[in-house]
Amino acid sequence: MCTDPSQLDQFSWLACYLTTPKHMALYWSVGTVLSLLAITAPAALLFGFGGATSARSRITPLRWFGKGYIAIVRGVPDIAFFLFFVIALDQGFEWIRHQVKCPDWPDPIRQGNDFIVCAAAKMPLGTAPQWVHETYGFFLAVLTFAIVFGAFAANVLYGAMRSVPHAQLETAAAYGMTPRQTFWRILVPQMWVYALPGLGNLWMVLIKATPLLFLLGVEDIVYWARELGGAKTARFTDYPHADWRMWYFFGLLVFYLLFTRVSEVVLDRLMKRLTHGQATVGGEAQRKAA
Amino acid sequence: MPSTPKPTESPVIEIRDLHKRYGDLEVIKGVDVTAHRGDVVSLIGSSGSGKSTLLRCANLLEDSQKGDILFNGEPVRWSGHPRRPADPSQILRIRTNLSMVFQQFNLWAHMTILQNVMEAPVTVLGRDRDEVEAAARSYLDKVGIGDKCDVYPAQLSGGQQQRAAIARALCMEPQALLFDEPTSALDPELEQEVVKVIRELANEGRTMLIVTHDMKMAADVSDHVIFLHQGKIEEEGAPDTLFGAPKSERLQGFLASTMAV
Amino acid sequence: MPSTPKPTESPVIEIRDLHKRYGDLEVIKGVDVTAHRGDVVSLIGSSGSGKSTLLRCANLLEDSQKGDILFNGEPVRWSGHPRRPADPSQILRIRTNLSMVFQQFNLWAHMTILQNVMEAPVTVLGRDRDEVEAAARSYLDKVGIGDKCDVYPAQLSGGQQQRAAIARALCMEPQALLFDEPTSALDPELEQEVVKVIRELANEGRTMLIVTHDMKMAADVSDHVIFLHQGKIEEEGAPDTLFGAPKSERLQGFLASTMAV
Amino acid sequence: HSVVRMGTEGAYPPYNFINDAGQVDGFERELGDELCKRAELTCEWVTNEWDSIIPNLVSGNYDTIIAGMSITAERDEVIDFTQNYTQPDPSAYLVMAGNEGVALEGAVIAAQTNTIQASFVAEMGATLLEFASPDETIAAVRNGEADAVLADKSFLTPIADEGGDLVMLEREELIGGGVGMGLRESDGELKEKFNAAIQSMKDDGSLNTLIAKWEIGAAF
Amino acid sequence: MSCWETLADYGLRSLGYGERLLPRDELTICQQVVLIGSGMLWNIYFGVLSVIVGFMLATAVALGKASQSALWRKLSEWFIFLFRGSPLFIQFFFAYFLFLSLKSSFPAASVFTSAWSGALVVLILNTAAYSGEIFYGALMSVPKGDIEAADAYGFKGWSKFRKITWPTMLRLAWPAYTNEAIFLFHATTLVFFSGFPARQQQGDALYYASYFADKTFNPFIPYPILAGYFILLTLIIITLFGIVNRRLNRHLPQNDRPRLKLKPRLLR
Ligand SMILES: Nc1ncnc2c1ncn2[C@@H]1O[C@H](COP(=O)(O)OP(=O)(O)OP(=O)(O)O)[C@@H](O)[C@H]1O
Ligand SMILES: Nc1ncnc2c1ncn2[C@@H]1O[C@H](COP(=O)(O)OP(=O)(O)OP(=O)(O)O)[C@@H](O)[C@H]1O
Ligand SMILES: [Mg+2]
Ligand SMILES: [Mg+2]
Repeated sequence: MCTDPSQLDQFSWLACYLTTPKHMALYWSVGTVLSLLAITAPAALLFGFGGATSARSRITPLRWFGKGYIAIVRGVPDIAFFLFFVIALDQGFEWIRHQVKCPDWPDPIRQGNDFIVCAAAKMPLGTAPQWVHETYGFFLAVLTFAIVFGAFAANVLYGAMRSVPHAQLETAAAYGMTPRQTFWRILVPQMWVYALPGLGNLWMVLIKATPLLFLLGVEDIVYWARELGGAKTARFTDYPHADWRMWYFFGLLVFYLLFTRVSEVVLDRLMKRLTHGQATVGGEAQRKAA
Repeated sequence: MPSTPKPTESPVIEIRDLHKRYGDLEVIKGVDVTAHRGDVVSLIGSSGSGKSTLLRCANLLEDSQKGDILFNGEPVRWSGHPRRPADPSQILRIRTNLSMVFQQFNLWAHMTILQNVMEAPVTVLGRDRDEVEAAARSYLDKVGIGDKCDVYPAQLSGGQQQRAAIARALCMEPQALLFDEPTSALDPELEQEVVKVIRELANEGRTMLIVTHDMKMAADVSDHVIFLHQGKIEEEGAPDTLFGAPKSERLQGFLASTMAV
Repeated sequence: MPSTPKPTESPVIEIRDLHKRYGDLEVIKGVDVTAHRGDVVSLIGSSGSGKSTLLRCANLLEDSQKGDILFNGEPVRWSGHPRRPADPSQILRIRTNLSMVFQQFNLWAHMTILQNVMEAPVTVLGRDRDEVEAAARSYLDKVGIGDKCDVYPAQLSGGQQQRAAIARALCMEPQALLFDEPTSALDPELEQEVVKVIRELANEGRTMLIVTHDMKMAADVSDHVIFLHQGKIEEEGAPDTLFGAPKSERLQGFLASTMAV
Repeated sequence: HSVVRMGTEGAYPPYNFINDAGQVDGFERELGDELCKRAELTCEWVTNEWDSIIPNLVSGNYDTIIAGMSITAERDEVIDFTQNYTQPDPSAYLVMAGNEGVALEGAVIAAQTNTIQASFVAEMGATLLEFASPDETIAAVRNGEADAVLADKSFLTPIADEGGDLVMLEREELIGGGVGMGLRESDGELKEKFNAAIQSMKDDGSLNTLIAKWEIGAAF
Repeated sequence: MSCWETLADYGLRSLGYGERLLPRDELTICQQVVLIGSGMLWNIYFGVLSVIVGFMLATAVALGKASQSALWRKLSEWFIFLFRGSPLFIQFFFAYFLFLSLKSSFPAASVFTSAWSGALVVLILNTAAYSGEIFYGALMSVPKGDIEAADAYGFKGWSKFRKITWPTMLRLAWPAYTNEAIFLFHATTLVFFSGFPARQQQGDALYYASYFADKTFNPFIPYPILAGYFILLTLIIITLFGIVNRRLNRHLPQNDRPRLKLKPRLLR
């Protein structure tokens, strides 16, 4: 029924338009973005936790590594990072595989501008179907996001660990807890109250960073919104229209706002649970409201 | 007095010529304390004389600059400059045998009262969770806050927090206990309860160092009383002689106000 | 006893049938307190009986559910459901005439001791900075920590913090003072100092509500003693009669332990 | 090469764009598929953002660029090109109807960031206004931020043809060379295969048919 | 051409001084370093101004969100929600359109269609929302004892905030706020990347970095140069904010604080 759009009335035109395969790709990319976030967030938290713990480690090289990671990665704007890091990361992986799989390869890897590894070392293999390439791209994107946001998370957690009142840790020491036990039983549980606002902010920033996904070769919602919203002449589409980016971006705005709202509600609940019964203004407000 | 020191046994806690300063402020200026098994030693002295600091040094929470600290005859090993305890496993061994009740209680804010009491025995001593819970509840009952097991420290009155802190220390069932003004927030009735508990503990053979402002309590429970003044021991002795016939002028003045009322 | 209430003057603090609950837990169950100009009223009672809560309600830091609170005869106006004080300017007027020493001191951690004491008179009362500084230093001297003016609260011993908190309250030179266990961290000598200060204040015509666990102090300074038990007034009266011939069984039991020692 | 991956941008009609079905479409899609058939290769299409299209080629993420890329000396230093498959496409100006008389040298001219047109405008001395996407350059003329936009003629033609408020100026600039396929310099074998295929299409006229069909410009 | 000459020619290129045209061919590393550095001036301009103005606005927003008045609370909540809830580039997109349409009705508003003012407004509002939320969170973690004592001594309104709440709030918020300031400086790279048009090839550091990446087809030189500049900038921010942090934490006992004397910390 959608074969000749010029014959359709307003509503069915819209219905047809919004269900073109190209729009389906837009809807599909929502899922891509959500799953990226779902995987990246815990991964970044893990990187952050590792970074923060090594930054306060007593082993000097580990501490330097942790602090260097936090300072350097945090120092670079994410766009700049994405513009060259993924290619470097990809080349790094292929280089390692090349060393392992083709140890007696005669040609140099760098030939002029070209970066050439043996066919067996390609990531993914040249014969792999398209979805493998896409999955690999997605994996690289997750890794890059996790490295970048892990540095910020590390900084937040590092600060939170230092916010826990000293008396609380001292008491644990007095009761014979090892530094390790003190860390896991007292410091880590108490630090969340101090860390959550910072982590919450970071999550909000992470959500807003997903439009950068396209720089990493993943076709995200913003890419499709730009693509679909741009002015279309009748020559290349059955559904010509003027510059509709306003509408598509408005849709994106709604999507991001809704998503933020949901995140806020969840974070709020978490914070409520964490401040419950604590001797702070927040805990007090909660008590007075009850 | 429950037990007499046996000279063959080395003292549980021994502090020799301890010195401690905060920056330029010398707070402890050469103090010796000896406490044998089952001994109750009270520290009295005016505010700011260094009593809390002494307890915190004994527990190795503060690094001291000079002097020795021995547990069961084993001296704490130091290293570095400024010196710090050298052997983490030694510190740990000492601390698990030594529980402290802090002047400001320092309950862990993110745990309920029951969790506060159970935490160390379970994680540090590795005791069975169910057994510890039963013990914890009985200690909380003993100090009269058995009904407050599941609330957070911030929801307790001052005296209730102090009692929770005492229960937490007791539940470790340690060889020695350090009490920093354990009855400051308690009414006379509860204070009597605490005194009773201290006597029981002494009978069980536990050693105690108690900082207190309550001369009656000091007279009542101690085997030995130490009067600290500006970081030095001004006078010490059995409670009877110390309170009955104080020699130093400072102590006479200090005690005068107690009697005055 | 320094001053006798003049019936023509309305009481400085009057609390009528006050009720307060935390969630389901009813903590104050109908309490009446009256204190005239120059009166010293002591609140005694076991830990958790609601003494601190009562002081905090008097100061409007906690919202109560029922009953009236009057200052100089002027009732606090309430509104809303659950009720809250209706008139911010009234709250302010009341609080600037009413200083409190908290059980946990609550010194402002980011200010030095001197700043802690000077802050409210300068910013709230708008008094001259230099005058206030002189006054603050003299109050700090009076409580014996004149040498600690420029350190932060975390660097003080417990007793020193408590004295700083007292100096902070005094420096407001208010009509009435609320003391929550003002001598809990103090040795007997300093306690005597505080008793002296309280007497002076009463002579100057200031009204005081004092929560204390120290029966001697209560007997010594008060015009009127109130024995709280589980959120109710179990018995009240002049200190001589209350301590000399307690009528209620609970009070007899409570006092027994004081005498026992 | 078992599979040849063809990298394109997918945002540059009529050369390449994403059609309603979400597939790569356009002149180069048809051309590419035909070339692969003639060279007996299996081909796969991938899209990549313009800014990193060359770095990703040399890094081996795909094997050719077929994305309306003009053959320039700068590019030729980094990658190799096949022979051109279009004639050089002139650039044209688009202005508001009624504003055809504008003096271009003193005007504000919009162009897409980092394109040959942008450099050209900077050099000719007009005030350059750079936007991230071609759509925005057109919008800038509509809302008066810029007097004219300079872009490839084949990109502007369909817009001017709509018969709306925008018209194309007579004046054209010959900036770019012809368009060719980009390949890694180390990939001489593949380059020869595509060169041969392009030559065969030029010879039998099928390339001209395609150029006419998509209104790319002059025929060979 | 020596590197000094390059500096003289292109050092202020981003502001419109020096050579009119950008270098075209035989691009040297020196040219890249100088021009990208020149672009940093814009990033610093945007960052510094929006940190300063945003800080004040954020304080107001945090207070608004904690306020008793439903009107202020709702206003602040919506403000925070709107700006924290949407990506910056969408904000730039809509702001640009808004300023364009304002221009047609009020010609005076036409300044806002240029990046130096229009993007600045967006950045200020954006950081005010993020920092406002951070400050609000810190406000809620202030120990209740401090506030109670202030209440009990009759502090109210501004003086209570200024003297008691604010210093502690700042202390608690500072680590997160430092992060936000860094984010903000990073966000300035979006101004020309996907927001406002660049005029006469006067852009920020990322603008020049991508110019070079496009000319040389080698992302591994200009972007790391850009990264180097930003790491430097970030270290400066961290140092400055660290000084403030030390001042905010000066009341903590020595052993709660980092031991600066024993191990000099170059990094954090
Ligand atoms: N924030 C709170 N939430 C819930 N319950 C509370 C809270 N504060 C106090 N309570 C409870 O209210 C009761 C009275 O507390 P209050 O602090 O008034 O006691 P108190 O008489 O001052 O005792 P103490 O002498 O130990 O200080 C106690 O049982 C306590 O557990
Ligand atoms: N962290 C610190 N930094 C600097 N000085 C300190 C610190 N802690 C304590 N002091 C000082 O050390 C001295 C002894 O303090 P300590 O806490 O040992 O006194 P105390 O005898 O326990 O007094 P109180 O009976 O008041 O608790 C005091 O003058 C105090 O000001
Ligand atoms: Mg002490
Ligand atoms: Mg109390």
